[in-house]
Amino acid sequence: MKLLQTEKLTRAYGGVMAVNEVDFSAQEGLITGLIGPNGAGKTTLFNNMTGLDIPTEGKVFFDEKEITGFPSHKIARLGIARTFQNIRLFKEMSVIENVMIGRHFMTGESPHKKRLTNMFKSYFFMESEEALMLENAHKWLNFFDMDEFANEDAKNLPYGRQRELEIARALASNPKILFLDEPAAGMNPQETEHLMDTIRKIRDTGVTVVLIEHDMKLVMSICDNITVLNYGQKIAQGTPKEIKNNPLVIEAYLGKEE
Amino acid sequence: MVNFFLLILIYSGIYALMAIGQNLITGYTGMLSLCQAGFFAIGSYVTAILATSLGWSLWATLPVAALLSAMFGVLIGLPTLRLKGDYLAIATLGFGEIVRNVLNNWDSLTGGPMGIQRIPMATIFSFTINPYKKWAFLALVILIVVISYYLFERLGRSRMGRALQAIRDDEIAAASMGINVTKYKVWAFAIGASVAGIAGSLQSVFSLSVTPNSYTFMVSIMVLCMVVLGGMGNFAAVILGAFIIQLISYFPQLTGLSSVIPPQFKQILFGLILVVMMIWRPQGIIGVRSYRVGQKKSKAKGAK
Amino acid sequence: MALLNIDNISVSYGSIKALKQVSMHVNEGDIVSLIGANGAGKSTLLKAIVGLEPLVEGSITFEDEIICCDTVSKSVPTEKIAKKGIALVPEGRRVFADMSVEENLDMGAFLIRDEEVIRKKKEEMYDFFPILGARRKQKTRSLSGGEQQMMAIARALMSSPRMILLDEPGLGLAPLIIQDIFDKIAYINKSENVTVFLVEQNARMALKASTEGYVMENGRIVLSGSSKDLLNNDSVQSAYLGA
Amino acid sequence: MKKSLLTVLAIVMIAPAFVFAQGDKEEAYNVGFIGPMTGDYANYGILCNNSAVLAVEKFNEAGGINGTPVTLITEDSEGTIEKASSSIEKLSSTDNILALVGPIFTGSTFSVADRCQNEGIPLITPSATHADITKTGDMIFRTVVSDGLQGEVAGHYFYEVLGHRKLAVLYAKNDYSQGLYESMSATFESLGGEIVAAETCLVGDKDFKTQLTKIKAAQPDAIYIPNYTVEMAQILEQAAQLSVGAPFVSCDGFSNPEIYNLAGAYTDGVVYVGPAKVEASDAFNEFAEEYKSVYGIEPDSFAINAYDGANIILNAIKTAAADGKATRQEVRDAIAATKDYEGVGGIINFAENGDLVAYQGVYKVNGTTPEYLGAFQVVNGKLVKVD
Amino acid sequence: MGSLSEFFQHFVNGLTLGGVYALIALGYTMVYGILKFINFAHGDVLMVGAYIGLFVFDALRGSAPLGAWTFIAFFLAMLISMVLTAALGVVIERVAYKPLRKASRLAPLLSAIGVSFILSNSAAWAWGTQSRKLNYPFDNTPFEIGGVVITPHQVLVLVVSILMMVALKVFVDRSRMGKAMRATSLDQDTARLMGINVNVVISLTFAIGSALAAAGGMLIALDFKAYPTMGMMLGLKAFVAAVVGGIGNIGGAMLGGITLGLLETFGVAVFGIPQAMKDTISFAVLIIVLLVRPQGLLGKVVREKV
Repeated sequence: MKLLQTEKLTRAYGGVMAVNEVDFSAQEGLITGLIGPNGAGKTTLFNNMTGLDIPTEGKVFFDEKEITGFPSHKIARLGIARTFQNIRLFKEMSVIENVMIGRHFMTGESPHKKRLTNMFKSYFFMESEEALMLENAHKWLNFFDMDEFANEDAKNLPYGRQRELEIARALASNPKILFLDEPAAGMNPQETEHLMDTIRKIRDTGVTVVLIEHDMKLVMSICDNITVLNYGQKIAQGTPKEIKNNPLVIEAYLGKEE
Repeated sequence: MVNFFLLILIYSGIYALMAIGQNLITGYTGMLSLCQAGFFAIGSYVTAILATSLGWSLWATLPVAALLSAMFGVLIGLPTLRLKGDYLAIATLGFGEIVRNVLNNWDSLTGGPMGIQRIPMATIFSFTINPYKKWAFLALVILIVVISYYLFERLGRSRMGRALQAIRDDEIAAASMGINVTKYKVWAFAIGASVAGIAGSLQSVFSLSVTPNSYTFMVSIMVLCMVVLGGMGNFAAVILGAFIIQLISYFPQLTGLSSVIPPQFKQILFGLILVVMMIWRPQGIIGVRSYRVGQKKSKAKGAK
Repeated sequence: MALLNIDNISVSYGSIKALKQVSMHVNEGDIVSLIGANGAGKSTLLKAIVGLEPLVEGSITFEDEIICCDTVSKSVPTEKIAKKGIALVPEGRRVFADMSVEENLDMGAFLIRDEEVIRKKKEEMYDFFPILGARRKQKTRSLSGGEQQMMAIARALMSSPRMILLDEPGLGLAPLIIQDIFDKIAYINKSENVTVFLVEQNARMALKASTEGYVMENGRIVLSGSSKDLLNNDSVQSAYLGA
Repeated sequence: MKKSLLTVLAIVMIAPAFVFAQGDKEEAYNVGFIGPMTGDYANYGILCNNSAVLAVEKFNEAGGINGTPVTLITEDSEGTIEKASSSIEKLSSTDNILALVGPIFTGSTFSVADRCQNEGIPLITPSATHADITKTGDMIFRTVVSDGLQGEVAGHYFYEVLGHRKLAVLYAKNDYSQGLYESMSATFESLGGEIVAAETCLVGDKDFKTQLTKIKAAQPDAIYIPNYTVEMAQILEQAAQLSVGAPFVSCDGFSNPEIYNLAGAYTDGVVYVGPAKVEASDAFNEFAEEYKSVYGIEPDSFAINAYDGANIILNAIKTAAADGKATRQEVRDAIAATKDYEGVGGIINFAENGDLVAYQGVYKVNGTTPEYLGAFQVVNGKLVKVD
Repeated sequence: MGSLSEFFQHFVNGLTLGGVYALIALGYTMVYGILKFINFAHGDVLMVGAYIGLFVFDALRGSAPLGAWTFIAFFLAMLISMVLTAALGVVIERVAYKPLRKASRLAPLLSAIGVSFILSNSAAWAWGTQSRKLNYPFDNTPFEIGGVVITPHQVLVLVVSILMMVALKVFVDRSRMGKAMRATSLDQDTARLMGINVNVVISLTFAIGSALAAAGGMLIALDFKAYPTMGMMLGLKAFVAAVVGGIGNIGGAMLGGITLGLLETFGVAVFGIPQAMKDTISFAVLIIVLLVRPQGLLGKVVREKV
């Protein structure tokens, strides 16, 4: 089943078509890769699916409901979580707080009931809810084997750990689908290897994964499905094997044979 | 002598309330607002007007002052919140000046430049909290500061506080985590404004008269200095900041040198402190304290 | 004789060590490439060479003169390093977007006082990169990525540097354009005798273009040697070429 | 971290230590002064403070109180209620003052007066003109006439003597200026005159061209400017620049000789209502000369009032201390008992409520010299020339 | 509103008031353009410039009657004041702002507020709080055109502010150092890579901004007098003008100043808003502009990249 799909999604900046009539889809329970040379429009497509940007034309569907133009906090609440190319952590906050934020919208009597009482609600009333949040946060930190850093400031973590924390934060919101924007960027081969295992593990918990990545080794070995963009257009879609042998893809990456 | 020191404490308390609100807006949410003076003025005038013309008691006017200030907080907040940094600062500064301008010109309601005099004193049951007898009034101020501190500290630790900090650190990431950024920013503004309104009410029943020129944007800047001096994002530090700034501003009187020191020296000193602090310790005297939660909670608490 | 000598340098961002005791050298007239994954510390190294990142240890010498070391007072400020003849084409091109192509080139020649020389130099650049000549009055903002990259290189060449540092010139560009840029780099190296130090993620392309190569991983130099050897080195292949 | 905490602690500890080390001195005769010494209104506070300082110095030179000098303690109100009330707090509790000169502005005077009444400190303000100030209680006096009195005479004089029927007003949105405007216009309109334009400004404004252009278009017989020295100088100059033909009439603020430095020949022809003057007395000349030689500037009418106010207080303390010890109540009674005091600004008597009993003087400026046209009083709704 | 001549009179008044705002706004815009921070002390630097000019002019002029010499003396005084004030500006930058270049945006703003305090109160302490008159060095008798009264001073203010704007524009667009300034404002690190000494460029920016302030301060003091707090409100208004016009944009500062001057004047003259509320007009305009067109009338949009 297609958990998420776009229909002729177009995003233009001035006259430049960053994304041009792209039909993208992600199958439930699988890992979908989104690849293409730099500047192909991958991140723009991500932003348009997660509400950070609004498409000029076209539609986005999630779980068969249209979500085009939804603000990003609403999209997040539907069960769509993401990470960013240039890590966006809450730097001044502790690691565990970062993960707890991921669960933010699932707590409180939000979104519509007794907002005011919630805000000043005594610590004691919140204790049980806090405890649940904490438990959940620790669970995800343990998942990444980084519980020991729980009380570090996020900005003090090593680079690789920051990437992992960002994923942990996204997972804390219990998403149905997870968007990863270049999760392996800046990692060494061992770390990348480890990350591949992690992503598989995430899929095995039932979360659909969509990722942008330059590391072909990673993409080819863990993705079930790959979509290739070039100059804002979809040029190919298929299994890793099909993609590897697609002449259009080879041309996009290596240039035309002379 | 003791009385004068008590007076400084009372003003420290009143300003600490404003600083607490500013801290929520600036320290927690990262919005550089410069209109606490405006909310302070609104609170003062609400109490002054309701008490003199309708005979309401302080306790009846307090919630109105807090609510009305909060309403204005939302009013200024909603349209300006998408402004960033310096732009927000100027827009809010402008709002503060507009409030003062309106108070100065709406003669039929505010008494115009004459202000409102002879505001009735606050009472608890039948006991009058006479601002001339400082202890009682100080107790009242401390009570309100302590309650506010408690509530804000809780607020800071609650999910809302966490959401605000997340917005401060990275708005886009916060939105992607399902946080309704606009809603929280407006709430922060409203709540931050409401304590300033309460501070205004107290100021009214303490000085027993109000005039528009007590609410210049210098007040907003003083409040901001308190937050910066103490340490942004830390409510206790901010209260200390309020106390220190008040000590500085009453330094000549405190040391009994007010006839010796040219009056401008205090202001020059104030300016120097700002410059030196920014260069030497921009994070404030105490600095930011981020909360530690989880297994090391008790330990972290003990260490502070 | 090494033109640029990097001796045991380290750079930190707060508690994170971005470079760990890196040593390397660049000989006059060579094209040297530095390859490695995103975040390995390649850009940091280039920034350190031009004095934009302070060193916590070690030193960098250019023509036997110390230009950077662990004490700020003994290090040469960036603008003076530029004067010594090192030009950096920064990552992401960093063009002055609100200025025209011509003004950008003027900035590249900031240190040259002679108007006539500047004019000649600009003509030279317009000949070399005809597309820039055609767009000389346009705001750089409106140029495409490839054109901006050419402009950034041209801007660096305006000061007639002894050595040019290129930080990922291929970033975000279509393969054909990258090839074009690499050809130009090789030409500059030959015809103008400009030493080139090239940082690239695209390992194959960089190694093919260069004579010497270094491989960086997590802030350390893990391999070095002639480009040819590196190209055939198994571990390089597996880690960086995805083969 | 530790170091900075220590610093903070040090500040917190030392500051109060200073306070307590001060202690209360035995048998000190302290007089307080409150006025804006910094900020936008500083000039008005400083001019008056100069007078008070001068008065105390001369008094001490003359022997003080049985050889003990009187100390004047000046506090800065910064023009705000908050600082004014903390100033009175400090003067009252720390310095244990016997009496207070000031504050300068109506707003802060209200709040300080409440406090003085409560503590039993006699207060003489040289410049707060709001009619209700002396209603605070029996401790409150002033050596300036209330708005009501001045505005009443002004209204009558403009209508009856000058024969104006259509007046334009340009006043500042502040207590003093607006108070004068309101009382003058009430009288003027009750006599049948018409206010054809009432324009406002703020103290500190420098550009009045918009208001003057509007006023010019309203074609008034004269323009009333109950305003402050600098603002009035500015108005006169810009009126000339805009070729506004109508003559100007003004208030006691015009008695500050500084206006002639700032506005020069533009002051020619202005008629203003100010404090009545006994023949330019020797005392006045002596004071004005001394003031100028010490401070380099000339005193304005408020500074004159402040000088007289300070002297009345000093004399009252002397009277009260005749038995060896002076209390605030004794000083208050001695002030209230002041009769026909010959001040530099004229004869001073206090009414039952503490208001100054005075006639209003009317002046006309010829070139840059004010000519005294005589003293006036309104009796039963009729303007009467005194003397 | 009555006659046509009254309308034009208001127009001329608004235009010159706008010219005054524009004069100050130029300095704000220059500093903001390069360092992206509000130099709160700019108005106070202007005040110091006005005082220096006043003292020098009085000394040079002595008791000479109005004539060619007074005119020359005035511009000599202006020159001296500009040089001294430029030096002051450079010193302020070095001491109070330079150490904060890498700090959060709040830090330099507060430091600038501190400097503003120090300058205005030091001036009050040293020179007294009373307003001082800077005498006209020329005959300021107004003349009339079609019922509209104009003074030579008004003409001077407008002419000088336009001249300054044009000179500044030409300098920034054409000269070597001007281009270096723009390069520095766009990207400091890259500017350094070009061999531009960023510190020198920033010092120069402050020097020019302060010199302009000194000249503006003297022209303003001719009409408005010199006093220690003159920089405060004028500075704020000028800043509003700079933002309305599009901060960082030289032409925008001019446009913003004139717009604000005209709006304030006509708001009072046509819509009957009391003059005491005119600050409300400015700040309301500010808020509206920030909401509708945050980059200002002539500014450019900058989009945050995700």
